[in-house]
Amino acid sequence: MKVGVFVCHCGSNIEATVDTAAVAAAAREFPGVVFATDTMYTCSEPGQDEIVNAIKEHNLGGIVVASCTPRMHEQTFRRTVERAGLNKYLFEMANIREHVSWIGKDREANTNKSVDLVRMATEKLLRNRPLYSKKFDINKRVLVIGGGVAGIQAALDCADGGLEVVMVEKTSTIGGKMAKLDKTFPTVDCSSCILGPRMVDVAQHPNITLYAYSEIEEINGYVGNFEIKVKKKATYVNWDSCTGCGICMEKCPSKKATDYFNEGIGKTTAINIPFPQAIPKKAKIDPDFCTKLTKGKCGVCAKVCPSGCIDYEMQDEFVTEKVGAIVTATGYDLFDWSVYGEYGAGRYPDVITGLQYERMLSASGPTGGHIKRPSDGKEPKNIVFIQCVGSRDKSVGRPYCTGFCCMYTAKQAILTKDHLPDSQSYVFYMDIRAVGKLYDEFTRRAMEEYDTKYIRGRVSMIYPKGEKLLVRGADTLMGSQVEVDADLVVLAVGAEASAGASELAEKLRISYDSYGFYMEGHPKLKPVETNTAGVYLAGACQGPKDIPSSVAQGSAAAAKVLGLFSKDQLESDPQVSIVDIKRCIGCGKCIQTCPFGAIKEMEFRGMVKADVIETICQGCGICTSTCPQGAIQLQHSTDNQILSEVNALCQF
Amino acid sequence: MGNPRSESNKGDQVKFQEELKDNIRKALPELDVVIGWCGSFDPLHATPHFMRREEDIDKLEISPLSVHNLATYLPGLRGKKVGIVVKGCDSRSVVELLQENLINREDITIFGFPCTGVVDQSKIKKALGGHTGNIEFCDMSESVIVIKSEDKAYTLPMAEMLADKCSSCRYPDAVISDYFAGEKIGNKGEEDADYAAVETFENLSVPERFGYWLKEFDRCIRCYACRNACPLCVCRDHCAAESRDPHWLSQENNVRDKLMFQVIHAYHLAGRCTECGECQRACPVDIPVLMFKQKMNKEIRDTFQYEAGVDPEATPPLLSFKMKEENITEKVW
Amino acid sequence: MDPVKYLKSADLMSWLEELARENKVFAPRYEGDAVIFAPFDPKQEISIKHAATMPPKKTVFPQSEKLVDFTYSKDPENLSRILIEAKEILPKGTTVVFGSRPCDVRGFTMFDRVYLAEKTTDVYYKARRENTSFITLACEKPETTCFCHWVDSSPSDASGSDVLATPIEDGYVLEPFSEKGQKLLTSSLLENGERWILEVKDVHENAAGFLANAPDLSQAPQKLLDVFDNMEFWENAAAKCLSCGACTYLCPSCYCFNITDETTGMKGTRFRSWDNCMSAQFTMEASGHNPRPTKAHRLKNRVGHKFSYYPAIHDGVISCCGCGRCIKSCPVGIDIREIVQEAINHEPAIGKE
Amino acid sequence: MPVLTGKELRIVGFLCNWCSYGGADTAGIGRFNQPTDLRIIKVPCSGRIDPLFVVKALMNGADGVLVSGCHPRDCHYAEGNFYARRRLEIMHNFLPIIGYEPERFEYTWVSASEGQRWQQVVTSFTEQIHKLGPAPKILGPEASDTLSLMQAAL
Amino acid sequence: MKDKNHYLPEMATINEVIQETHNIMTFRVTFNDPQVMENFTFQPGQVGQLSSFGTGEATFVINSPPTRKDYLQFSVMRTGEVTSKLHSLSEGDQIGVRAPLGNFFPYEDMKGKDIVFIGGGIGMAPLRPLMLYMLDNRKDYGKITLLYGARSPVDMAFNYELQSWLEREDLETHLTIDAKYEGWQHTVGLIPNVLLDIAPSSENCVAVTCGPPIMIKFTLQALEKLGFKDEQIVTTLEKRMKCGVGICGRCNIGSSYVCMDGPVFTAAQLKELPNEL
Repeated sequence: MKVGVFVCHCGSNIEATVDTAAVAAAAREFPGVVFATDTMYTCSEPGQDEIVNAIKEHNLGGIVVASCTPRMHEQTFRRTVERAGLNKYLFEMANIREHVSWIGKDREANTNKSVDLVRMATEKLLRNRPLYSKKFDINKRVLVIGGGVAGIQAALDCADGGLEVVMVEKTSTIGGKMAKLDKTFPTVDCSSCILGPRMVDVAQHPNITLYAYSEIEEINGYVGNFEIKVKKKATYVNWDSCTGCGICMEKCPSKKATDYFNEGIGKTTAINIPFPQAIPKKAKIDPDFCTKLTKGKCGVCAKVCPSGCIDYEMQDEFVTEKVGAIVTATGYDLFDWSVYGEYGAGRYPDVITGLQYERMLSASGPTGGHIKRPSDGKEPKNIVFIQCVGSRDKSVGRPYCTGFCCMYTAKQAILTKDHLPDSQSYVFYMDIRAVGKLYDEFTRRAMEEYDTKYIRGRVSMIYPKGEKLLVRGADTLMGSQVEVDADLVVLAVGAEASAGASELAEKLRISYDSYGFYMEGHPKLKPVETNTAGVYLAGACQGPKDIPSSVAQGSAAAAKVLGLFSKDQLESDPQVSIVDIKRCIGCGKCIQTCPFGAIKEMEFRGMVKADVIETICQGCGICTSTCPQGAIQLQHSTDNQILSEVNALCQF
Repeated sequence: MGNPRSESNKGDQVKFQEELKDNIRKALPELDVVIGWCGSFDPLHATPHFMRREEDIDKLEISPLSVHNLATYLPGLRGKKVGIVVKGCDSRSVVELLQENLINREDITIFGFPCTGVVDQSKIKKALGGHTGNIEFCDMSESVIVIKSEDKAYTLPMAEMLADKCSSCRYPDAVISDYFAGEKIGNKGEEDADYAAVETFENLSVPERFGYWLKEFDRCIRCYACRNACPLCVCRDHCAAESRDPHWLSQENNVRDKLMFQVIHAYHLAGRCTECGECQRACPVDIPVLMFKQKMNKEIRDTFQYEAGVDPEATPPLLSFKMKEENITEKVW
Repeated sequence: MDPVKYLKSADLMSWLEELARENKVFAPRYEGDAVIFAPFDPKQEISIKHAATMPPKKTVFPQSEKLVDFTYSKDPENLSRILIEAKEILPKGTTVVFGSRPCDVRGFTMFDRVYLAEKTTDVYYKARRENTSFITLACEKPETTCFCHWVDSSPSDASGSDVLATPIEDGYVLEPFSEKGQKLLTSSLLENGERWILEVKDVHENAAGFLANAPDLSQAPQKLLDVFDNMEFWENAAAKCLSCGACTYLCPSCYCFNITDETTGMKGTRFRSWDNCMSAQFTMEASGHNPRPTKAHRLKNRVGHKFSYYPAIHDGVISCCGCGRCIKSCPVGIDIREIVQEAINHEPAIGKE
Repeated sequence: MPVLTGKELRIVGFLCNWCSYGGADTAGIGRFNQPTDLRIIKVPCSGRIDPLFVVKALMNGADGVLVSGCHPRDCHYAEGNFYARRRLEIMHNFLPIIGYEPERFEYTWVSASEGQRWQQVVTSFTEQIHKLGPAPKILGPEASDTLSLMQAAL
Repeated sequence: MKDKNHYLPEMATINEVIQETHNIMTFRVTFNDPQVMENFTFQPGQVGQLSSFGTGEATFVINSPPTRKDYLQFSVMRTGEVTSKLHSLSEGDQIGVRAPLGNFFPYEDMKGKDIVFIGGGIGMAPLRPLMLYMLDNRKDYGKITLLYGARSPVDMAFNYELQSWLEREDLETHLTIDAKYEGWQHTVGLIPNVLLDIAPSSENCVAVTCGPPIMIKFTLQALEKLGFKDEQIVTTLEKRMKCGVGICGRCNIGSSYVCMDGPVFTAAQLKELPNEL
């Protein structure tokens, strides 16, 4: 292979501390190099043209560019060499900017190091092979996991774009956290008024199939061709015939079931429809509380149901759906704040979460929109809001900022004043984070127009004092101790990854951070992609998010899916593993360790061999480092390529 | 199998051998071959014995000379119905091969017996003044080996002639078998393996350790007997040692490549090696190549509490992981 | 010929030291538990009581040797124009090997017929062979695995050697067998040894007397061809073979080699290294086809080569010197004597080809 | 090109493409000064790194080897660094038996955003290697020095 | 006199590279030393070892006719490390050549006889020098028939000269491919079957054949059916070779060394050898 080497000055970014001409001169001595030069800006149009011309003039078979990081311009230059008729994998980069010129000023050492890096890149390039993508058909259906606002947005955008959508929601209604909110900041819009119609759209959209009260059991396949096994959990109610009339709920004698929708404020019946606007509006039996299911006695609902849809024998059911892309919108859960002993660890009924307070504020909630102390039903006068409960707190393993608590607390303080004009709200906070359009103005209104007392400091203790709760904290601005006699304490509990997020991630083969939030493809440039092709993220599953951000991500994920499906066929990344059938002994170690299930056994002349499914292989190379005899090689990162790089550096 | 067993037990040896032969006789009609040991070119050596016909069984001899780990032959006989006579340590190799799906359990018939240890030929050679080329007579009891060589008689204590692996054996009985002849001695797998020798070596200075290997491997002839005798070197004809793609090693006679090969061997055996010691026994120039594998096993044990060759259903630690590794303390920068 | 010389045992080390002044001297010594031919070091004891673990094959046929050094260079005017300079690397200097055994050195006579053939002389081998002298020790007592007498040799065979040293009481009688050998026997440490000639004969005869009767191998070449297609025979013979290279690399007469290139940057070397016909790679073709796909095929070739193919083109000389190392050092105790005898005694089954 | 005599030692880095290579980029973008000894080989994932590459580098004359991947749970390929952690840990602890100081090889995790951490890692690893000095060379011009040093020790 | 170093290749320059098929390339090379070039002679069927220094050597038949004095031609099918490396070379590149090695086709003994060439795939390469030699000495030989087959038209080497062979009056050329292919105007069928269709007379005829082992096996059967005796069939073998001078020990079949006693054998000679192809 005749190799051309281009050493970039990057203006003075590199040239200032690397003698690029000397690097080019040294490169001329390397095996294979027939042309080497230094250029001002290799990535510029004239710079790229120079590469194209050199390829033609010197009949080059491969190119090394020594410049910035390949994370910046590898794609650019691959297109350049492709333009000159070379396969785009006959290209290597040496990073002499981020890894050399920018991290030290010793020109001699930098030049010397650059020469090494170019030698290494050249040795690797000499072992590069042209790689070709394979095309494969795609199934233009999309799975949306989670029916919160992000999932709804993604589903509707996709469906409107003409795609068939399968939505899987684990609870018996879609709507997610937003459906539980009374109002939204900073406009104080009615949450269910703006979300409700979108939920109805989901139910009515001809392109959307909704599986509520269902979970993902298994995911197989790869971008374009996933196969999903959905578990439809037993509802004990035949949803095909259930009309949602609610008679069963009225007659059900077991009225002590946990009301999950209302965050445990109040109780509900064992057979229930979570809330009047639920989508789908279907009843389901909570088997933990139904006496027919627990004790075999009762059966009232079956008797009263006009459509005869009660079925106590119902079992979980599995359905298989084939899709080409997946949007994950599994949202978040509230942090379990009972770890905080200083807040009573859950022992005081009048210390509640912000979300419970939302349900209390909501006209359709368990209190009919009246603010009442859970302990005695009395209207509170002094209400203390505590910020950063399970946020920005290393001691409970939650060092991150949930981001939206400051805003909902301000909103709740405002609503409190609306509901109870005589009340006084106190907010203990650390910092006010109100970055967003009209957000800061909103918190100001809470303070200034609604007379909410903001106290910068942490609460050190809450303890009961008669009927009230004594809230003791510090006011760090005043430098004094503060005590408030509170009737009700509302904790701004932070968000954490939803329960089961990591298990789902493993099924999706996507990665997640140490808190269980899903990892985006790139923190800046790929906010809704994951590292598994065809799997996208929307909403708070990627990290705590407020409604507009969740919606934006839902739309962004939808746009990604629509973009992906704009082609009839996809091209696979050819940097995948390949099995040398002659060397494979069929021990299966690669199959065992492949995180993607991309290697399968096959028969070859009566012997077992490994076989890579190119479209599933993600190119991590775990198989290559696992195979003792090197029979499976990750193309573009083969053992011989890495060994040649090692040898280029280490020659005694 | 350092268990000192009384002289009166010698009769047992004869008895279980007969029982073993009966077992093989019973099974042979259903099998293509049964592998055991028989006498070899002199009274001090045994050799693997492939029994295909009934009369072959008569030649079977189990003794402290039955050093070879016959599990090495199993992957090459895949597809055939094979019987194999195993010492406790050999049976662990069988377990490993089963674990890695390199043999089919239903094709293998395992004959176990209570093993009281095998000899280390190099110890005998030393005891005989460095020469075992003219052995005229050899008889073994539980406690002694009587050898006549060059018209001189030697009575050597068996305990001192046993292979190192035997003096600290924790698995004298096959861990897996279809037939077991004789009384089981009792496995002690729960006890820790003994790595005192490795630890002693590790206490040497860096140049001493490095220098030791440079010197030892200088005489390596790269015959790869260590590899080919290893029951778990299953790459066989496709070993990285001789391949050009991947090109890990040159064919030049240099210590670097010889040493590198031993590291490759040890690493590829990490979590798989049962320390049967065949690598070292097979070495025609007596290089102590087992130590690398022992060190690897020591690390595997300390880090993952894992021991190879006891559970056919287990996953070797380097082919699995835990999100949280209790025994890995990462460097703090 | 110059007269026979005598060397006192006590003077042996001094004599070797003398020889080491002009030559590179190899003598057997303990390395670990193995006895290896190593560069003579007066500070280290030599071990010559018994045959060494390894023959001194490497002194003439190194485990690996450079054949060609090559250098790539570029025309500075046109970097595409690459010049390659390939330089042969011929060995230099003279070597004396002390303490080899008759079988060890007779192995080189098997090499000679091949490597010194008129039209295809191997210059590397020739350079070493001509400049290496062997002072061979006659064996006093053959080992269980010895069978030199099967292959027309004896414990005192001097073929290939330059000096035959026979140990007698308190010393060695040194008989020159070549000009090179004569030159080695000029030291003042040596005295005339004519008077020991009868003792020497005794030692030789005594040693030979230890060996049992040798079987007749004259039928071996044909018999081995007869069983060529009898794969069952070879599969049984090779059943316990591990396909390692212990037998071939320890064999004084195994001479096969491999040629491989290694490069670093613009420089590289073409090496010749010992190769092992028992390994599958030996005949593996790039296409994946292998004419000797199993260890049975390969063992057949090894035995066949020594006892049939080689004799067929080299006047019936069996290419085995009977040192027995392949038996002694085989990790699984394969005995080539048994295989040859079984082939000779093999009666083709009726009805079979 | 040889290392700059007296100034640098030969340190090879194996970095995963997604996290640590990006972390090293971030350090560069932040102009975080680092010693110049290290040369980085980019691999897709720390799981791609056969620990034998580490030994190969040492045996070919490297004085130190540094491996860095994504933090556990952050692997781009979900599991690669979990495998890597086990394998590299074992090799790290194995090295002493050959006669290499285990400190010649370290592995760690650096995310794409942790430029400062990368600087810290490179700086302290380079110091660590300089403290150890050059590794013994088995081949090449310095091999005979090694041999005599080793022989003296025996 | 100093002995010749048989392992030291003669340096040569690649003059021309012809991409024959997707995996076959033909190299025309000239020795750098004009003296060597001028004195170089070889016989059809002899082989040479091509060296890519740093990668290694591989054996190929010299497939230019011995009558061409200005270059040597080798056709290389990409199968392994060395052939892949050779495929990356281009005009002006240097390679090492050790040639000629081995024996050659007994063309003298074939004089006055009819000749049938049967080549499959890359197996056409060894036949080419002999055929061209015979065409250059046309009057010495009887009827010459060529049957050349490949998997498909794109796998057919020497494409550029096939037309001229077809057009020659003194050569009967049959081309065949294994399976139907659009635009193919010649025979479709496996070589042994096509051979039976052509049915050349075995009378005073020699068949020269080379190709993959499976083709050879069935071609030999077909020739037998057509009445060819073993002595009338000549083939050329391929084995892994290293030294090329009968020393290194891997290319032997019994006591014959393919590098020295071959590569050309008659079917009769092959039957004498142990059965180990």
